Amino acid sequence: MTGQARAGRPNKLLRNLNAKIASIPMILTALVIFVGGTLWTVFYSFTNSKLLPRLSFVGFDQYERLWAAPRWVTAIENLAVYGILSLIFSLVIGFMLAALMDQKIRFENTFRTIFLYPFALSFIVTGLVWQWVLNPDFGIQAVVRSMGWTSFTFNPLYTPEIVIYGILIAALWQGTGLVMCLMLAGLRGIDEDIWKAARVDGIPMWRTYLFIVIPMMRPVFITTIVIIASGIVKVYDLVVAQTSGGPGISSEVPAKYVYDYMFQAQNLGQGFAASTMMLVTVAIIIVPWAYLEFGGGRKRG
Amino acid sequence: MADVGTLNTTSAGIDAVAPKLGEGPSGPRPRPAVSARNIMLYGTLTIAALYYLLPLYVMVVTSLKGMPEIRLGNIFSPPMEITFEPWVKAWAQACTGLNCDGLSRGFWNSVRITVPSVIISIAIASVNGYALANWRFRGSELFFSILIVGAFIPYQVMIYPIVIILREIGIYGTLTGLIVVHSIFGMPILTLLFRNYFVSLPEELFKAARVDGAGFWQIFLRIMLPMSLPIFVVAMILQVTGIWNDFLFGVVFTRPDTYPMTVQLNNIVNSVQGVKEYNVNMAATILTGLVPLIVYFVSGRLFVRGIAAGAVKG
Amino acid sequence: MNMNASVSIKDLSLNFGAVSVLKDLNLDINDGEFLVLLGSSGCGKSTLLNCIAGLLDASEGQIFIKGKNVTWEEPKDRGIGMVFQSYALYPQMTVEKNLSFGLRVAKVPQAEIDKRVARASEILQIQPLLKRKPAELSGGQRQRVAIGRALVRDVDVFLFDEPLSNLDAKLRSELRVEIKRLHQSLKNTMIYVTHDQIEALTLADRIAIMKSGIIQQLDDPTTIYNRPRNLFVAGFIGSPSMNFLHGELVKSGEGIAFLANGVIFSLADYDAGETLQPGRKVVLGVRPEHIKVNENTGGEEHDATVDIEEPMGADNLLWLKHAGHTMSVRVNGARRFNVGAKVKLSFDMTVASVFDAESELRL
Amino acid sequence: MNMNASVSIKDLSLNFGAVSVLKDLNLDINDGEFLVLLGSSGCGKSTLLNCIAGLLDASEGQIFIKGKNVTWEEPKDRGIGMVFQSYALYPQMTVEKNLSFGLRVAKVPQAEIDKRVARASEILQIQPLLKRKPAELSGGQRQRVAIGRALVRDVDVFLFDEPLSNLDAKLRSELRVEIKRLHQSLKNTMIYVTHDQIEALTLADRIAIMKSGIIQQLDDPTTIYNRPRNLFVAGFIGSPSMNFLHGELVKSGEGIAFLANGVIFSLADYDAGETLQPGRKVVLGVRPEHIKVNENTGGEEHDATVDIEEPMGADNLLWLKHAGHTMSVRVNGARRFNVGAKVKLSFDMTVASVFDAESELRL
Amino acid sequence: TDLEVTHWWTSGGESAAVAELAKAFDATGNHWVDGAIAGSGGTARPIMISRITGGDPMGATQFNHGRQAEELVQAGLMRDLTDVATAEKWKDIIRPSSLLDSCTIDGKIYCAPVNIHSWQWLWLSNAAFKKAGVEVPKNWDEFVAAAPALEKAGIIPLAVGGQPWQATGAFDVLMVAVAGKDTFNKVFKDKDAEVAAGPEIAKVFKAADDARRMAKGSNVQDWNQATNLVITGKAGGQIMGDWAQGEFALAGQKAGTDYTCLPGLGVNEIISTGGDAFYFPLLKDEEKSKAQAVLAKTLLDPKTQVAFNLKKGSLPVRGDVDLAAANDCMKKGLDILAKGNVIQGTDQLLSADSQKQKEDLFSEFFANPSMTPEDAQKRFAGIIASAD
Ligand SMILES: Nc1ncnc2c1ncn2[C@@H]1O[C@H](COP(=O)(O)OP(=O)(O)OP(=O)(O)O)[C@@H](O)[C@H]1O
Ligand SMILES: Nc1ncnc2c1ncn2[C@@H]1O[C@H](COP(=O)(O)OP(=O)(O)OP(=O)(O)O)[C@@H](O)[C@H]1O
Ligand SMILES: [Mg+2]
Ligand SMILES: [Mg+2]
Repeated sequence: MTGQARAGRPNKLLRNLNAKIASIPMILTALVIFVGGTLWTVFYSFTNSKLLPRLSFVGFDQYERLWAAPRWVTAIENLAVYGILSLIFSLVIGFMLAALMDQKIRFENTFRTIFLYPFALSFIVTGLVWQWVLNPDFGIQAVVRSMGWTSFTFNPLYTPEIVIYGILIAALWQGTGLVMCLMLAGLRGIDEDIWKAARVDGIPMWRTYLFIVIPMMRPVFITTIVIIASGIVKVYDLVVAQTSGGPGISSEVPAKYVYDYMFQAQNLGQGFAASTMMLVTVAIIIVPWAYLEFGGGRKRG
Repeated sequence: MADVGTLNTTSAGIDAVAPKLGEGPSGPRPRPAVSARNIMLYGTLTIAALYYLLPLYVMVVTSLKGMPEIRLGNIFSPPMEITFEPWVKAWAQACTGLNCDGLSRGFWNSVRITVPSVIISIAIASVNGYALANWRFRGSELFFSILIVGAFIPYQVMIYPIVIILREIGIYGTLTGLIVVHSIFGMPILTLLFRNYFVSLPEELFKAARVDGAGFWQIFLRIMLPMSLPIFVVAMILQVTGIWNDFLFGVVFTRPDTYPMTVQLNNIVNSVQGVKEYNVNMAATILTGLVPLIVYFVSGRLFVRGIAAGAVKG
Repeated sequence: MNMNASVSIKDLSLNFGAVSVLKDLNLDINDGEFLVLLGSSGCGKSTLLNCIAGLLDASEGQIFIKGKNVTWEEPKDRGIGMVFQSYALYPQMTVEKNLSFGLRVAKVPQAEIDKRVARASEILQIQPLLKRKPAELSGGQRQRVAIGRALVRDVDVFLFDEPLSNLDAKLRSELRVEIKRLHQSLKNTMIYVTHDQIEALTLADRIAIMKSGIIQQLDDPTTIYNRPRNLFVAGFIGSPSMNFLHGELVKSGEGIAFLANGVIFSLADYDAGETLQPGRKVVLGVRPEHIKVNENTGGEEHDATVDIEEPMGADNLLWLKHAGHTMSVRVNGARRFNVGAKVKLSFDMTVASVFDAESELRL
Repeated sequence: MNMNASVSIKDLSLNFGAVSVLKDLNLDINDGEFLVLLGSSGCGKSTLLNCIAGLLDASEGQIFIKGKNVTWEEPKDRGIGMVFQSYALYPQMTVEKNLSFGLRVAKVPQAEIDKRVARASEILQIQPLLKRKPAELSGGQRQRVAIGRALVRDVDVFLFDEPLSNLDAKLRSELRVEIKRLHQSLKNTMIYVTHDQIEALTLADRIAIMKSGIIQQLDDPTTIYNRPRNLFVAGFIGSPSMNFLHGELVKSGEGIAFLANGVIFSLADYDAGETLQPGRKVVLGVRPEHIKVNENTGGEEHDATVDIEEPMGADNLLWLKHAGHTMSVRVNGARRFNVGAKVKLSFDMTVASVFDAESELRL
Repeated sequence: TDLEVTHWWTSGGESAAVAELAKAFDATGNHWVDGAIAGSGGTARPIMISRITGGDPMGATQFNHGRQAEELVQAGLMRDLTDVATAEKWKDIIRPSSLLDSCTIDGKIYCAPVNIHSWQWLWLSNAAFKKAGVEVPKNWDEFVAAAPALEKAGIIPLAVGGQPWQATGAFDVLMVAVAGKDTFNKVFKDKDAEVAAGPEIAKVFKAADDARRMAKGSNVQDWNQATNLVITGKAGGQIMGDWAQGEFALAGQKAGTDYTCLPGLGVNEIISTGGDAFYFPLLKDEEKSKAQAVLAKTLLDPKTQVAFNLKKGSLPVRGDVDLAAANDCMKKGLDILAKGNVIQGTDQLLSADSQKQKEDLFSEFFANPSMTPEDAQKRFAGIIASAD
């Protein structure tokens, strides 16, 4: 009897067939574009392909050249400085704005719209606007000087040592609104009773935020950090629009190096090697996180 | 019952002898309208708001000035004489090479690119998110993890392989190709949003629908979709702004007669004819950002709600 | 104002915008008393408790704690400790840190902190948990820690907001006993919000039953149970609810009687006095355990049919059809009946209640 | 396999990855039977129910409904209806649409749909709600609609997953009665998951008590309550729990007796036969209502002290100290004791249980 | 037939010049679809290349002739123009012949050169020097000497835009001027790293160091904005190719009176003969292929050459055209060309990859005063050593 009953067991592959069919675009994207494209890139980074991909292997030559190139090193340094600072500042500013917005204030909608609107603008637009505002001959420096402080100097975009901060200002302007939104959503999700308990315990507001609320918002922070970090690694348009990597090479970033060498220098091999290095960096940051969040047997919710 | 007197007097309307209030504070704590706290609070917010508004102000003001006035130098001073000529020029006259029809052409191209791309990428991602949340199959989480890691890959890395793939399929340079590209790169973050949102919906709803006999598509279309407005708004906003603002794909995967507005903007801003016409550039910049800005202003409130529903839970 | 009272509330009103949640409320709570605020969801219990704690500002009125007007004081200065339904533990701190955080912020000397934490964790038997984080605790353990957090504050008044609602039935009854024991040993004032009448009946020295922001009755549990002041209280307390029969008073033989659907119940044993006049429309309330089935207690007997039987282990709950009403009757768990069986009921009128149909007050 | 069974489960196992949730489970449910799956949180009740419904795929084993192997059928083809704890109503549809959704999906003719919806809404008395959306309904009304949705499917087997857990106590007992009535009138098979023992005892024809994916006892409520098969079942059922005394069997006078902490309980009235041998380590279980206080029932009397008193209206729960144990005893609500009072206990051994200390099985 | 032509000529003078090409092509009954991509070759080339490799080629596209399109030709993506060239006798008319050589791969001709651009010019603002109260310099050394006076008058001595190719170009110009033609060829043609590390080049770096000092304060990106600084007298001079002339012309300035041009920086009158050329991707469409041939022919038509180059400020690729309308500077250029004092442009000598590395080096050098000429030279020699 059991034998006859077991005969009814359908093919495993056909179960959830619709779901599988519907997921084909995702599977294809994941496998062909992301995995395939990545492997392809890594593979060709060991060749000396120029304008067109060519199968002439040169071992690690491209990598040696990459790490010997001052521009790449500068780009990596810039990315580190920009990345760390923009992570810190956007979290701090975003959180502080969210905390202020969470005080049952009037005009909340107005303030929120003001903080969020730059996010609607492209990096190209952001870069142009800030290039303009920071321009020493027209922008803030000129205006302050014309008001009498003639020795006032604020010229980040043409000062190699601080140009990256000029880019940071624009990036924060564009991105903190979203961070604030995420944080606000997180704050609104905190159990009201926690606040009450802290008040009964006589814990001052700032300590409640610092020691109780922020640790409780860990998931929100993780989501936010992931979103910011993925943007940081990709930063390109903003630099191109604001400084084109200048003055000199002082605001170069890795993504721009990749692009320039792949397309302008017509040295695909070098570009691929640089992208591979970026991928490796990303992987080191992301894979452990992705594993914790989505692998590791953690299920719904 | 000794304390019958202290019993709440209004309870049933008997003996309404209101006890006298004691000395001292009574009623709500006094809260002055102008307290130190409020000054700090609104002061900080206002200063922050000024920082965020400043560039917009500069853009608008500059775009309304004539070039002579701009040369005088103060970018913050309001225009002495308002002129809309820069706007007209940016929209209809600015030149790139031989084409002197300003942004107007790019605008319609952007519309033609954005509308189908947004619809298709959201359609694909929402189905993905739904399948991942409710119909997990062997390997689905793996594909999803790949997708998420893919969100971090710099676009430049992927351009070359994608050019090759699109060439092989034969849709390189077509609108279809661009839509495919936008759908691909929109997929990771949108899928994440939709997945998290659908996961946060009660699973029992899905089970009930299955018991009721609804299949994959019926559940999606008739049960899940009607409940997903907030997350669709978020996805829509993200995609509209993302695709509208895209420059790289627009320039790599289209041809000049279908260039989107951002490429046109870049062309106008970078095609310097003698001196930079900052007023025209600013007007062009505002015009380019107008569509996503309007989308934000109109649906900002839903955006925050949707973010709370889709992004923060993880 | 009762100068003896530990907590005293005077003419307290509270509105959220246009919605009035508490209305001219007066309440004196004695020193060392265990007062339970009981009422259904949304009646304003938590709101009242938050007012006492200082977490909400009163719209009108005053609050005194230990004779001191604290209406405008900060929560921490009121000498209260509070326990929440959701525990509200600080999730990233160990139990020990959770207990001591408020003290450290208040700059209490470390030795004193240690002493108090040790004492609280001993009382609540959570010493083995001190190094764990809340996520590693079960619900009951969490709630113990939450109580501990109030305990270390060494205060006169404890406020509990449905502390047991998130626990399952078994844990709930265990912790109920512990809280009772805690009160017996600490002897401080406790104000306890719940919508679970078993908790209210078992824990309270006095129960304040609330409805829409108004206290309906404030009495000790026995009085509340046996002599409910009005129909609402009578129906609210007791599970299953008191059986209500709508009818009128009539004269019968030696005295007054109750007539409903043509059936007469003698009220000779009911102790009420002059208020029972024939012709008055009234509601008769009899608790399920005050009806006997097939046992002659000497009074009248009424015919009924078993509709549903609900065996609950120790008890057996019968739903009977009697003269057009459905009645619930509680019998011993060992006695079983078949659905549809004909039975005889006899009512114990000495512990019944009669309410005026109009004013809904007990007569 | 019982060919008569309405639902029959054969050797069912289910793993989530490495975690085994159900282990070789066998269960036959008779036609028209009301079976309750009872167990604490996480024991696998919902998982089993979902397997029966086809919402989870079994790792091993088979499921038969009405004699047909449905192990690989889609939920809709199994002839089941299901009601969920969270109601799971489609929020954007009216009640009417909610009820008819499944029928519309199955392309049932409109006339038939109308008929079935009318019938279900009449049975559940939700006709006035048909045009409303779920958000406009109270919890009880929502759950009624959810039951209605199962009802219109016209199926043989109803599955309930803790349908009443989200309701407050009062509504819960009301709906419990309604479900019981529904079963009495429809007479179809019902499988009902709960962790509330009152629901289990009152509703079930048979109760299956589960622990970690294994059925511990499958019996009618009376047997489960009075003759629990093992210590777990004994402790799980009954509120407050059965009192357990750890000790050993000794010879005493005319027969066997139980000795714990130097106190002897005669087991002369206990009905067990040969299995009671002197020297065996056992656990004696006595339910709180089977201990009498200050009432001589003719047997031995034991001294005890009142530790805590919990008046619960109809009953009064006493926690007593007796020979080093704490015992709970249930007495009539009208009898009150002072804390610290000395009392005499007498145990009703005819309804007590003796368990082997090692195997934990009832002797 | 419609033919899409992509190019990066978007500045004022450039687009005026392109308009001439379009006009001439439209006159043949075809239609020039303009595909201008702003932002210099660096932005535009990748787009062109991805379109060609992506299988969506345009009808024709601008490249700097030289090695930029080499691989595309090798991959068979480009159309062979030999038939057109033979019919039109390009071999005979194009001068210097090195231009056509750059278009020739394996004996086949793949591009149509349209102009000669020379880099070796110093443009000076007469007004600026007047204001500073010094003579308009006649060569580089005088210019360097005049710098302090200019600075005192609040004028930037040398305008250099931020785009990397400007700094590189300026260095190459300095090299020809300071070290001479032979050294230039040894370094870039023969890739002789030893020479690159030698004393001759050290002198060039010395000069570049001067240039760097003089360039401080030019906060502009685009070359034409830098030119504009000269036009408006805010800067003293600019090292820039002859295309700068177009901007002066557009601003209505006259060579000699308003501005001064010094070919070869007034030191070594040599010009390089780089330039622009049009390449024609292989198309499937017969009609379009025909139109390509027509366009190729039109580009080299004498009338088109004159009209285009006058607007563009560059020199025509054929020696047989009449340039009576040419201005002072252009005539100077034509003279040098006639004398044969020419070198090949670096675009023709170096791969794009080496060019890019050079750009990285010099844009860093010009922006970063703390980088010593010695260090820079060391790196320069390294690039030459690995160049191909
Ligand atoms: N912040 C608020 N704004 C407006 N209305 C409120 C607010 N807080 C509570 N209310 C309303 O006040 C009433 C009383 O709420 P409260 O929380 O005191 O009820 P409760 O008796 O504690 O109920 P529960 O048993 O559900 O906790 C409710 O009707 C509620 O809707
Ligand atoms: N999708 C899943 N993946 C892994 N483990 C699961 C999953 N669903 C349930 N479990 C585990 O299976 C066990 C049984 O779960 P189930 O939901 O059946 O319990 P339950 O008896 O219904 O509990 P409750 O009374 O809380 O509803 C639990 O230990 C749970 O952690
Ligand atoms: Mg409450
Ligand atoms: Mg469950």
